[in-house]
Amino acid sequence: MTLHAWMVFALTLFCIGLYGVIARRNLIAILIGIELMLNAASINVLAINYFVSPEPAVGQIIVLFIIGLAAAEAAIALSIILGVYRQRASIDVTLLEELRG
Amino acid sequence: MMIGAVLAIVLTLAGAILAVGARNIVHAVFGLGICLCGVALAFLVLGSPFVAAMEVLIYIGGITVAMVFAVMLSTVGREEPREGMAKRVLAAIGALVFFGAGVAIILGMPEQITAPVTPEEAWSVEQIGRDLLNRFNLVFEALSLVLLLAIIGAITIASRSDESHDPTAGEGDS
Amino acid sequence: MGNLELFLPEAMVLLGALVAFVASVVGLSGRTTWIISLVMAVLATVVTFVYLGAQGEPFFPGIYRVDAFSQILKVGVVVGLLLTLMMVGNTSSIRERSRPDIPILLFVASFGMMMLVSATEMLTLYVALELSAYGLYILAALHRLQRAGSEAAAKYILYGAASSGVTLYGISLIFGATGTTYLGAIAQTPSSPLLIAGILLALSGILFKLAVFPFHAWAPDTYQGAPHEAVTFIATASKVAAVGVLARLMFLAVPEHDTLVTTLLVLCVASMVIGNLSAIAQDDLKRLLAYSTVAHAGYILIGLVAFTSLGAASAIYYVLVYVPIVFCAFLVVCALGADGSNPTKASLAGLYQRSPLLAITLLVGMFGLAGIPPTAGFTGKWFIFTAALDSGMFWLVLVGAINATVSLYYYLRVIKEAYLTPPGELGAIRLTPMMAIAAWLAMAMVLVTGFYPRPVWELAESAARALVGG
Amino acid sequence: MNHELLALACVTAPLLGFAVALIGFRRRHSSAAAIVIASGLVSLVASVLLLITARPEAQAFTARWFMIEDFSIEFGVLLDGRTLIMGSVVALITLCIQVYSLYYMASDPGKGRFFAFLALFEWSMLLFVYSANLLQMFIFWELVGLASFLLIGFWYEKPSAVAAAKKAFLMTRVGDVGLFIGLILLFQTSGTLDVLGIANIFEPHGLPESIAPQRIELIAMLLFVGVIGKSAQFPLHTWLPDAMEGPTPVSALLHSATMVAAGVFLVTRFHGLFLDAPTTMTTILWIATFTALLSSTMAMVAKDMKRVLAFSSISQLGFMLMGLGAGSLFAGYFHLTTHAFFKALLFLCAGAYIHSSGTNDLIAIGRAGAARRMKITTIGLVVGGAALAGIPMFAGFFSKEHILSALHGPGQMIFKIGAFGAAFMTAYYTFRMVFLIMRPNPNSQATPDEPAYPHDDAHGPAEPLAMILPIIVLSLGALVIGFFGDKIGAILHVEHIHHPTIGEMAPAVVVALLGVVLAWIDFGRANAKQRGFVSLVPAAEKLFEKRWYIDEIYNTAIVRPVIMIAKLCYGTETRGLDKGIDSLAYSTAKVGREVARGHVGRLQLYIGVAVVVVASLVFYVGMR
Repeated sequence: MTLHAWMVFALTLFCIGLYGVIARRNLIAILIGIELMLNAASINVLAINYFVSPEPAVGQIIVLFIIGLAAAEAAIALSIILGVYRQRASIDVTLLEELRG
Repeated sequence: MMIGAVLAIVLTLAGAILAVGARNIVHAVFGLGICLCGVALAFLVLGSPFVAAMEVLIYIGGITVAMVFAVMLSTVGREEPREGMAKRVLAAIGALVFFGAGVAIILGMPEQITAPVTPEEAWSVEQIGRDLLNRFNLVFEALSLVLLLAIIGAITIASRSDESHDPTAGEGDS
Repeated sequence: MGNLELFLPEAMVLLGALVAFVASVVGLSGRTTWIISLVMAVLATVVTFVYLGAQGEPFFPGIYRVDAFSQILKVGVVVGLLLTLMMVGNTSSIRERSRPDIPILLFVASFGMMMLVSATEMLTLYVALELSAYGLYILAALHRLQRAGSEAAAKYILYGAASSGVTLYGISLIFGATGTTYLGAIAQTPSSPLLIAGILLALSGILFKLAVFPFHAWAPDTYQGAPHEAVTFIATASKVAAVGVLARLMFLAVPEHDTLVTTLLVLCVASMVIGNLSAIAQDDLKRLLAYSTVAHAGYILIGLVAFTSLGAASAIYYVLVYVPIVFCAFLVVCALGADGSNPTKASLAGLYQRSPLLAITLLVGMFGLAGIPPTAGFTGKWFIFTAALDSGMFWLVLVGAINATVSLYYYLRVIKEAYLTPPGELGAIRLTPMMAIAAWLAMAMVLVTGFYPRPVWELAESAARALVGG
Repeated sequence: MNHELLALACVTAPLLGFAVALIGFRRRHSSAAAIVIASGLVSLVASVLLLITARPEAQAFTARWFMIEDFSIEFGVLLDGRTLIMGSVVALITLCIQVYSLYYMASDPGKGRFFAFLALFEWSMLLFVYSANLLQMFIFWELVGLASFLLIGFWYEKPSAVAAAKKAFLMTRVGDVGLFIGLILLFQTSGTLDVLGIANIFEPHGLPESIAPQRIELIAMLLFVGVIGKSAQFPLHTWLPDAMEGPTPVSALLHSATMVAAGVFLVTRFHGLFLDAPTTMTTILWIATFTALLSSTMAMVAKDMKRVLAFSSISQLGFMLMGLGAGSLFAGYFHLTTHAFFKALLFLCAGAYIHSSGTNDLIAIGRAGAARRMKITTIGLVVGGAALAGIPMFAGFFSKEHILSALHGPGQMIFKIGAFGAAFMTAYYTFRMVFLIMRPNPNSQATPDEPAYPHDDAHGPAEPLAMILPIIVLSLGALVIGFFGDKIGAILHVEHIHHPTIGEMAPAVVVALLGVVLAWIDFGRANAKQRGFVSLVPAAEKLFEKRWYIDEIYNTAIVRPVIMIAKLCYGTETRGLDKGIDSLAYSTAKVGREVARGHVGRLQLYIGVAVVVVASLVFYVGMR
């Protein structure tokens, strides 16, 4: 496995996540897509860390922080999504089109 | 090593495809779980068992579980209607253009060596701990603040407010 | 470990968050919490002003830089915080039960923003970016009218999280190209497509914060649906921080790469045109201001893409004076939308008779946004256009000037409603004393810097020197 | 005499008046008025003292405003011939108008606010005129626009006033974009913002080697775009007649010494620069001549008294620009000065009539017997009219003579002919107005558009002192200012003023008198039809009189086409041209609606578009 292969792998994961963010109707599914994007970046960082970084600890720390931030983000996003559900009895993104123009 | 890497890639991509493809949201969360296992495996292969463990603990043990709860509180078991064709095409175009651009750039990189050059101890958990408390102490504190903020925020937002039945609250209905 | 004293302004804001947290936890009433927070904010503002000339690195070398550039932007952030807090006293558009928590969120987000403008390392920068964003996401979700509020917050956080994912991916590419996370390394690394792509992707998260095309689309929806006070904060302090980090990144990373400069030029023009054109059709005042924000992001980019010390100074000056200007507009929004609803053009009718102070505030705000002398909005545009001409970008100035003329159309329509339409059934508006003080304070800032830009301009110039020099 | 202190007093008094009146005395109207008038008096005394004691060389009192890199930008007051004369004129006329407003606005609920705005207007104009710095100049140029916006829209309950205020502001702003870019380019070219410094670069004839002539042309053209907006020249002239919706004292101020004068003053200020831009000068001549002719034809058919005066302002501004465009600073400046007096006078007279008759309609005012009741006002009207028409020995005559004789260069014959045409029409419509008021004829064919509503005069005199005093002062001014040409020339440092000989004067006098005579025939003489040249083919009895026969020839051969053009222009004015400029705004708004509609509120579309744009950019970057 070369660094190129790892990075293409990460890119693939990122693009799958991107597809999910743009295509899915369910707000939680969109959030899942975002998590995939974050994980893709994590793989990228660790792969680069593994192959090129002079200080391997740094890449690992970055990934740890990404995980922590993702947890916080998911918590807030999920509570907001529940708020949407309470108002509309649905978490379909196509219903979120009242603010427009 | 090679087998581990291939297994990680297969697990991750399969899980990811399930996560974005499944019409049932519970399946999608399940797919995310598989994908994250693959990612953890990939971290192991890439030489950092500590990060892999954290990935399993926080991501699979925390985020995925939280998502399951959210699904259960909202649309559990409901099949969502298929997305519109136009939307899927737009999504596919977006993802593909991005993929193409990314591949072009990655392949343009100079060839790299295929094994780590740095000594083992630099990968150790002690080094991570030292750096966290020394070089990244500010970021470390900031992250704890982020988590505190997330807790406060989640509670504040999710707390049922008497006003949610405010007569004007449904203003958007029409 | 450097001199921790330099961290005092941020520490004061953090202390403010702590005090507000304690006050909220022990169950003090919203009003008491607010007054305590206000005192803390004033203290923090004073301390930030005192540390205006500070210089050094309080933490591990290379992580966090305190210099003229970061300190002046921190002043902008705390002034935005203070003004917003002054208005939060009658947080009418925020849910009753969440009101005691508002100061905490404002303080924590401000802390993130202050970190953001000082960060010189990518991980610090990213964490600060997220820290400042999360507070805003939560604030945006607390609208009393939860139907619109939840939609606005959901759009805001999902758009924001997606763009921060892209940013993170970009950071990982930069990490790959440079091998370290220090921003300073970017300038020393030879240019490669990987590096440029990484910078471009990393910029997207910041352009999102600043609402530059094509990352602007959240702004109108979020501005419309989020609580007035939250939007005020997003439109003031958060813009200062975004401009700060954008300037830092651009001056480190972009000048050598023609393609990036071209890209930013295109985005700058597109933001101005799309923002101004869309604003014309708006009836909702908050939505109108959102599109005007997009246009203003374009004006600020003019200064930055000049890539001179003068250009950076003009952008910094502009965003600093933009805080009180746009605050004037939002003060009127808050006062008019006291029941939580959004003011429209119709609800402005006869404002001159209903509340002369509000009408004058609106006039100052709109003239400031339109760039009409003698407000600071004019001096700001003047500096920006001078800087652009100085770099030989005559066409950009022309586009900017035409855009400013187009924008006049909708700003004046707002003024017209306020001054020239009879009030009809609408009753008089009473302002709380703190709101009135905030209005006078903001107007004084706009007019004084408009007539006498020298002190702020000199600060902006020294900030630009610090930025370009290092 | 300490010049610095005087200058300071002159430019700060109105600001203090404004602030005190607005903040402290919004509801105590009389105190507000008194404060404002006192401040106006201070300004007047200070500027006249400055004018009398002026040193021959220019003086500037400045303080550092701020710095851009190593470049200092100064804020201050520049005292030289051009600013001193204009400053005194502004102060004098504003004071007259403020006194006049004491009675005119006496019963208005917003009197305090009105006086505050008047003071703001005066302050902006004074600091604009005295500006030592380009940036300062632009700021106060805009403030003049802002103050006039506030004053034109003063009666905000009137929708037409609101629309007019907005139109005035928007149209002048269109010009200001050009001006702003021009000023920035000028700054870039000359390397200084200092007005005096720029004058020193351009004042000695001949361009410095280092500056490309095309650049000067560009700058001059852009500056002139601003002048077109401010001084209401074709094609941005349409706001001025509409601006009549404001209170009459405002119109008087707007049309004489402030607002529209600001544009012409800008050209005089940078006349040296304009002299180095021959193409622009020719353009100025064309536009000014065309505007003068166009608006004169319009004035010949208008029935609204203020509108007649508004059209005449446009044409007189055209005259001034013709003089300047022909290369004569003195001619343009002199006409600017004299015009300020007699136009303010005419508007104040019009205001008096309108106040007492309750209508703007010329015919109705005449039939209401205004001329008999208001003798002093009528004398003022005749003096002002004579000055406007260019009757010898009245102010306008002298300045117009200078403009006509300035048009002697090669290829300027056509402009001279145009100027004569405009002068003829000016005399005609001016005296049409005078005769319609002085010699009402209930049996004539003229029909008023609206009836008069005469005031119940039981509670006050027809001609109160507060209204008469300014009229008398300005009448005296209009009578004597024409004789001060040489003095003004000396203050302006114009080396040799070309004094027209009797032979040169004769044609202009003849043309002016011809216009008056024609007006007399049409409107003044007993039993005049008072329909002007518009009268249709007369019935048989008209043919009996030879006189009518001549009228007929006149009508068909000369005047009918002119009237037709006038009607046509008036028609285009209200329909075509106006619509053309409006439609520009509307189409912009329409595009805006479409762009806004693109924001459909669909989160994923937003993200998708952003991703596609970013991915394409990455692609572009990667492929390089």
